Amino acid sequence: MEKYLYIALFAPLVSSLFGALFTATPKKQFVGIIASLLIFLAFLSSTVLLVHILNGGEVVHVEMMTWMATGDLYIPFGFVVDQVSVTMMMVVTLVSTVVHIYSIGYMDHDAGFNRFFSWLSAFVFSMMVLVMSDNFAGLFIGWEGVGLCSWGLIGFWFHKEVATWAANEAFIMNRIADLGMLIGIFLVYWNTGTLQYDGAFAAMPSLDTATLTWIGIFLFIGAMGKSAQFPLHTWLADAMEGPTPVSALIHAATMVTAGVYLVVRSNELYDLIPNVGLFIASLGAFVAMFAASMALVNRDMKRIIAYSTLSQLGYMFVAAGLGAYWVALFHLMAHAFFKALLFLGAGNVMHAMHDELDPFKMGGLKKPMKWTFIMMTLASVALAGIYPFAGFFSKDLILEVAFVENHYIIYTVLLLTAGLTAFYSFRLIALIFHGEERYKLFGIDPHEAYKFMLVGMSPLLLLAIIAGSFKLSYFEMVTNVLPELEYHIHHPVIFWTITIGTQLFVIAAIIFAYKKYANANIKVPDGTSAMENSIAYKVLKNQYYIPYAYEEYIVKPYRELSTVFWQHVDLKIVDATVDGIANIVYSTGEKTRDMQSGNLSTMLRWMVAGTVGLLSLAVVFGLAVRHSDEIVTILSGLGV
Amino acid sequence: MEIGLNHYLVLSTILFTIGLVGVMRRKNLLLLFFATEILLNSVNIAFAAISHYYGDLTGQMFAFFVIAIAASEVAVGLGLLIVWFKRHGNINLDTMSSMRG
Amino acid sequence: MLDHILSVLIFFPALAAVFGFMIQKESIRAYGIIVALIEFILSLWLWFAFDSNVSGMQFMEQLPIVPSFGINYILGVDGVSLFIIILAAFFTMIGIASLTETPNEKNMIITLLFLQMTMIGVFAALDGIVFYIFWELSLVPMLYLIGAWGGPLRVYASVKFFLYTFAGSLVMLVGMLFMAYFFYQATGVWSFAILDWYRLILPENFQLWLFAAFFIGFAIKVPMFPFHTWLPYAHGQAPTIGSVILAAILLKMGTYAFIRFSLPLFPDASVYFMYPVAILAIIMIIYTAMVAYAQKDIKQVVAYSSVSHMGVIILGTFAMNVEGITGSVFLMIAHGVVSGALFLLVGVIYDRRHTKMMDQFGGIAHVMPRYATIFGIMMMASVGMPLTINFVGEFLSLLGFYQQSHTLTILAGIAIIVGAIYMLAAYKKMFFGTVTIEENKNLPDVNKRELVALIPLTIITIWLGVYPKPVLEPINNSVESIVQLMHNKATTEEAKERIPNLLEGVEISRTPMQEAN
Amino acid sequence: MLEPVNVSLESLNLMTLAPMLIPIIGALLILVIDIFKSNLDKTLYVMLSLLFLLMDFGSLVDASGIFVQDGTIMGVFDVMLIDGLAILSQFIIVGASMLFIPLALSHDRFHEFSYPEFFALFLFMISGFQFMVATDNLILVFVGLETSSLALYTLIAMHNRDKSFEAAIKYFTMGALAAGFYSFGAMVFYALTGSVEINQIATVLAANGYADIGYVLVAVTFMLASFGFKLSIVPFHIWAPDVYEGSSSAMAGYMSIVPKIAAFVVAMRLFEFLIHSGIIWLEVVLYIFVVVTMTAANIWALVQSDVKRMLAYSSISHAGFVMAAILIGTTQSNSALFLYWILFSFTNLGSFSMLWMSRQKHLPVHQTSDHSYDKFAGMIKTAPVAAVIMALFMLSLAGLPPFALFWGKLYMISSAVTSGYTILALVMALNSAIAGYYYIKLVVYMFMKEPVLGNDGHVYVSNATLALKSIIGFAAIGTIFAFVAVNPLLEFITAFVYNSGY
Amino acid sequence: MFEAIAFYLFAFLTIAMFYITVTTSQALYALTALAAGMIFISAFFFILGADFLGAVQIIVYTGAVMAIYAFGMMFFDTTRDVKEKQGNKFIIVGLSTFAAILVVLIFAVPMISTNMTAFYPVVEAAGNTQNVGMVLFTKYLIPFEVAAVMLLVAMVAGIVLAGKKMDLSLTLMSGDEVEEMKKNQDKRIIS
Repeated sequence: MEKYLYIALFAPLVSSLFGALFTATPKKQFVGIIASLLIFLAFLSSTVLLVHILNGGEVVHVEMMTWMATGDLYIPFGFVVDQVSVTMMMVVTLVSTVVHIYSIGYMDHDAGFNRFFSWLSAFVFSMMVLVMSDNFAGLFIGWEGVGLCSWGLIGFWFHKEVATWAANEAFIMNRIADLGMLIGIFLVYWNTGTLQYDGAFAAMPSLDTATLTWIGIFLFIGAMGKSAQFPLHTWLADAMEGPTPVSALIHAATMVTAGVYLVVRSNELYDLIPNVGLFIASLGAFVAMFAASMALVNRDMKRIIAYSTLSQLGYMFVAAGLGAYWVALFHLMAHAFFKALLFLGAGNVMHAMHDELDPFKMGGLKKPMKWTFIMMTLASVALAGIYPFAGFFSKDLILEVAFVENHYIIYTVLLLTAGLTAFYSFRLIALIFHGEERYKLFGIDPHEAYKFMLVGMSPLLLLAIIAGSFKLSYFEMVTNVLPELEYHIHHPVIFWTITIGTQLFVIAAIIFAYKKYANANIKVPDGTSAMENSIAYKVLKNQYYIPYAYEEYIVKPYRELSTVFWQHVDLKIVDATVDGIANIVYSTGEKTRDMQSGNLSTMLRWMVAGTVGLLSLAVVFGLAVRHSDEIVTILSGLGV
Repeated sequence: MEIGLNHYLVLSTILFTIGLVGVMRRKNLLLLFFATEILLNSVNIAFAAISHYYGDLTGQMFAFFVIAIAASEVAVGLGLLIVWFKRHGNINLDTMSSMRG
Repeated sequence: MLDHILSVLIFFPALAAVFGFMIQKESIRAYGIIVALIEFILSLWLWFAFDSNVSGMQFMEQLPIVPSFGINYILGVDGVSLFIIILAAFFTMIGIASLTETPNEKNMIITLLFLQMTMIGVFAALDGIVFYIFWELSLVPMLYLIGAWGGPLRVYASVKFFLYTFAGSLVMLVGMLFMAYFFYQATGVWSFAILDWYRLILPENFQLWLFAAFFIGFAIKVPMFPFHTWLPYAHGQAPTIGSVILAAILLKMGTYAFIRFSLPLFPDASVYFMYPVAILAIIMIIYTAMVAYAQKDIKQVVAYSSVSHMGVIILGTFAMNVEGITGSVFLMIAHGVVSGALFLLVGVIYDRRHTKMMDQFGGIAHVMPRYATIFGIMMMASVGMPLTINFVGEFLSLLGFYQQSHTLTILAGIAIIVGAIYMLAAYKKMFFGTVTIEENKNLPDVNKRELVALIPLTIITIWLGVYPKPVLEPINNSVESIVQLMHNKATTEEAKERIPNLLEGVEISRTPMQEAN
Repeated sequence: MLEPVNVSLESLNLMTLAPMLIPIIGALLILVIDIFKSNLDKTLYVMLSLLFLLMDFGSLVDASGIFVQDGTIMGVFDVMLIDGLAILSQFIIVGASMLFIPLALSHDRFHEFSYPEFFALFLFMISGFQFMVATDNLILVFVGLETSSLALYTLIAMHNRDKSFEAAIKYFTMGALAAGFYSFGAMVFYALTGSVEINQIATVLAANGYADIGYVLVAVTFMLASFGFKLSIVPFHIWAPDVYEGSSSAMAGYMSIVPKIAAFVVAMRLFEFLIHSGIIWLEVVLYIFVVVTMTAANIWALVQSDVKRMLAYSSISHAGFVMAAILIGTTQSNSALFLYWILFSFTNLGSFSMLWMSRQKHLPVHQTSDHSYDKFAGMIKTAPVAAVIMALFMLSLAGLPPFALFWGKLYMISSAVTSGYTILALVMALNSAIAGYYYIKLVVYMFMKEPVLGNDGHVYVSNATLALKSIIGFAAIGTIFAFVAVNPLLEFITAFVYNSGY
Repeated sequence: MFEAIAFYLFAFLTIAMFYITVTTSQALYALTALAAGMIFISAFFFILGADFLGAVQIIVYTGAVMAIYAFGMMFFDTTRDVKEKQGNKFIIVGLSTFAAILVVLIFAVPMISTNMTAFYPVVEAAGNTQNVGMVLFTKYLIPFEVAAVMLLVAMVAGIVLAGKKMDLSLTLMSGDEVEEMKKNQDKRIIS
């Protein structure tokens, strides 16, 4: 089995390096093909591993070599394939294979074709390291690696100012979270003496809760960064500046879910600190709602999907926070499929519309782009969680979890969010594919994407539809490592009412969306309509003014403060002091050098003066000695 | 009123100070050298006095050598003065401050 | 040969430099490269012959200089100094190899060879005075390098560099004399041998004073805030090769000296001053990082960034446990490689455009993709990306210090954020966007000579990031012995419990997290 | 009637006179030769003097051998005192003179060297210094001092240009004043103790328990003044810069070394017992003197624009540095003094000889004084070897290891440390840092500036001859490889100083 | 009694003379005053029984030194008034009076330790000259000889400095000028 593990791990690396060889050269088709093949190879081997695990084979655990070893610290390059990581591996390799194939078409005309594949494979590699590592340090490697790759891919079109800006923003925001993660790791090390999952988690029950809480919090801060949880969420929307396949792979399917994976991975820790879990859940619920609300009014196709991703991540964290780790993981998987599909579809649309992103400028695309239309619609249905699509099984499960755990507030929030989700996804669908063919105004003549791209997307489509059916076998598998909790509402009446109620609610939302946006008289908004001028709309449109606030109250002050430090503190104070001392010495010399007047009389007088000075000292001292006892009495009289 | 050693010491001190005054205020080098002579002579008195009061000859010896020294200083000093005078035609020390600072 | 390999390493370049005077101007470069190459090979041989399981000194040499005053020519290496020596040899080599056309090249190369002697001498010396000799001597070639080949402010910069360091090290000298005197009082013999001093346990108040005296000397060299202001000038004015060697090797003298002198000699004082020093280090990290962000001159950015990184090294040093000190030593090497490479890269662009102002560039990645790639790798390394050489050092240093103080470490950890900020900003300014300025439209990409220098550095950066073991292991052994020594010498209670006792293995400290916040 | 005294020759130890007599004989010989055959070439006289100095040196070696055997010797009615200090200082005096005298063989002809008398006076001067250090009788000290001083004034004046006359006259006049101070001080000591021999004075004062402290202090004051003059201690240093600048570089270099070591020895003899007898006043005053002299002189040296004048101030500050040895007054410090001075004489003679070698008869237009800084601008380009050597001397003066002076500084500061003068040690250290600036300034000019127009490096060797070059080479080698010599020197010196009870 | 009178008289005279010497603007007065002062000083020597010293004083000073000075004055032609513009008078007077007061302050009080042992006692039997001679040629033989050397030095110095050869300075001449001069000298020697 080990060799499959290594193949799964290193095939992407090989692909990346191979691509790197051609970065400087013009586009080479075969680079993309070979890359896709290698990733596919990784996918195959992961499948083998999955089968192995499914058949109850024991966990594959290898230790490649030592990385750092000093003092008592011992960090190997160790990899483990257990039920959790194999799931992630499947998701990652599968989605990335699809995306690779898709990209061959998507990046067809791009000068940086080779570079793109190099980066993309590099990302896959880092992601594999992240999920397969058997210790926190290895996790951190992958963690930073995906951050690096996302930086490179968001800023892929580095001639675009906004793209590079977004890239840096993403990187730095992640860095902030990574600090938390790092601290968490330190805590783990100094308290458990190891960074290996098994060792660390084994030692944890014996630690006092305070420490555990801190560990949990710091680790979760790391998760918040990668999974773009509030308040570190702004980068995700901006990250949409990257090429769409990137958004599909990194900012929908895999990287952003790393946070969830971390929480799931450290379930043994979070089981010990339910409070933190509850916090995570509440934050997740909040983010779900919060992101969905921003998606409602947005006019950027990709950003809408990004926000939906964000809100789905919220769902996952709710599950994870409430201890339903397997549910979280399940939703993660399902979500990966339909969300990636959604993005890729969006990519097709973009291509067709020459990178136009505003759905209001589209409409009626279902004729020219039939397949894309079908795929995106189904994906949205899945996202909305309509039976029997994947979303239903994963998402409604989370609702149930919330309900069963008696967190009714969270439950209601999630329920509402489900409705919003349905609404904005179908708002998008409606605007893009139905109604007037507004794009004609802009003289665009859309065309369907390459066949092989559509074919490549088909597996996702398939999974988006049927993923739910794996539920049981999946449950069997992961509960070997994750806490085995059946979430079932035993009272059938309640069960059916809430299930069906949810379904109805969602469908209602969908219908509403269609009513509102699928009709013929949709115009491109020009900022005149009453709705657009309403406060709520503005607030949502400006993402609650959070990016603005960050810019105003963090970025700007930081820049100014740095300038002050340099111009005033460093040059005017620190350095000036040093030079000041030197200058004082020098100027003293300049001032006193006239003592050497060169006139003989003056010189003689100096000598005599010196002597007289000495004399006076001598006399004072002499008298002091002669009358020492008197002086002593006087002083004592003075009370000295 | 008995004349003690201290009288002589005080006297010599006073003379010495007069010498100092001369050294400090004279601008004419020749007259400045006079002042230096005074310094040495004033000390000589003290030496002689001490040697008298201690009945010890060392003081006289010292005075003797001081005289010799004074004499030879005169020779060198005048030599220098002559050279300077040949070049500049004066022996006013205010004229010699080409080096300063 | 092997018994005297250190002497050979030290004096071979000097001798070669003396012969260099005879050599005709045009041919000097080849000569320099060859000499440096031989030196480097010798240093590699040293590594090869080095027994990494021995924690103590190796290849010791001893020769009396002033026996009646206890001054002897004692040399030796352990894991701590070994790699810095190799690094010095390496950088001199690639420095000379990548040297661009300069006016009177001959003087420069001869100077470089002399500089190499002093650098290796500092790290190989095991006698206080010998150490001091090389320490001071190293100023002179550097003074000349900066002053003769530097920018418009070169004289000011070089003199400032010289005097500042000189003043500091004189205070240190007084400290050394005191140390020797105390040793004399204790044993009745004069000795400046460091290993002798290790055996001396001083009362705490003496330690405090001596620590302060040594500290001034070292802190100025490092340079620690607020003694750092000579560095930007020195870097800003120095020629590429000058800044490369300054950043890569000379700065390490200070941190190395902390490990070689301050910690083992004054364990109690080190513990006593741990917090002040750590706070200074943190100020260095954050403050200089922000200053770096404000810079307009890419070279200044790198210069300030190296101050910031030195802060992490200091922090790791004063973690006073194996993880931290090992990390800081490793980070010395890492920072040497990375900052050296960055300065080389700055030099590359400077040779083409004769400006270092970032607003003069933009979109360079379009015209110089290879350059951009290497720069990117080095930038990421300096930002501390895992699997690059820097990460190992920074991770260990911070990890180590975390045991001593949680809050401070969290503050220090901000390094990874602010570091990313200024580095990415600078990179964005220079490489991203579209080429606007005409001169930049057709800049030639990195040429062979530059690659000769840059490729090896890149390889090292990745290799030691992925597989640091060969370097980490010897360092670790030596550091363990140092820490043990400190623990044994420590007199105060606090020191005893802050410095781990390795013989009975570290007990996992269960410090309640309340003190973390 | 006085009964005749009969003294046995053995009791006189006439050999104690040998070292002083040799140069006197030489001087007389030179005078006689000149009488019989005038205008012989200077080379003859140079070599003659060198010869006699060599003999002198030999006799000193002999004397030191005797000293090693049977310690301190008194001679000729106990006027002569041959102890370790005397021998060491004479070694320095004669050795430095031997280094100096070949400098007369300059390429250009300068006035003084055309006189045979120059060399005669030179030898007389040396003997004067030797008498000065080889006795503890204040009278002989005085006479020796005056002999040498008078000769020195003349030698300076004989350079025969306005500045040198001015220098000589200034030096002379202040010297006369100092002589007055000296005699006054001696008088008071005599009044106190009825003796003019230092060890007698010491014993008597101790016997009286320093009852008349007032008198003692007056005496010490005047002595301090006169020796302060000789040692150029601020504020009695005031003559030094002008005299150095006025006299020829060679002479200036000589003055910075030989007269001072002689004065140091006497000061050591005179003040140490006072310090040890716990006169806090003296300790305080000396402390002030040392610190002020070091610092002030350094600060003034910073602002000089002429290298020779800068060196003048620097040697003042060095003197202050060494004065600390007398303040500390331990065996270590005293031997540090000698060590320092030997190393200093190498370096300083070297650097002054460099100036001497670059002495032009007529100043170029851009140059205001003989050795202005910008004269040396860009020296590395035009005369690299010379520049390197000059830089070497400068760095050595700055106390940069491992060059000569570093070891002196090291040992001196160490002696301060050992006897608990921590602050003093720090002050010394920091002063070396300040001093670093002006030494480096010259290096900066030589290595980092562009040569002034029309300066084709010939300037730096305009006065060069084989003799000068070899002297400089000798000094340079001595400066570089000092670390080899330090240990033997140190052992030798320490033994001598210790055995003569200091 | 007589001694006291003599002391005060001569003290007054010397002080007066020397005061004139340092203050008068007439060089001639100064010279004469100095000479007179010297003689009065020798009077002290006689009072104190140092006859030999007194004699030497008179001979050396009023004989030799004064003669030289007189010669010098003629040479420098300073017989006319020398006008000396003074800088800050206060410094001079202040310093000197201060110094005087200080020292007098100390010297006014007699020494406590008066148990002096004369190391070279005056032999009452012999005259002062013999005594002096005895000490001078035993104990102080060496200083005496050195003093002789010193006088020789002074003489040589005087001759050299005052000599004609100083008139033209080789130092200031350029190299070829020197050569030129040399040739002429040789010619003079030959002819």
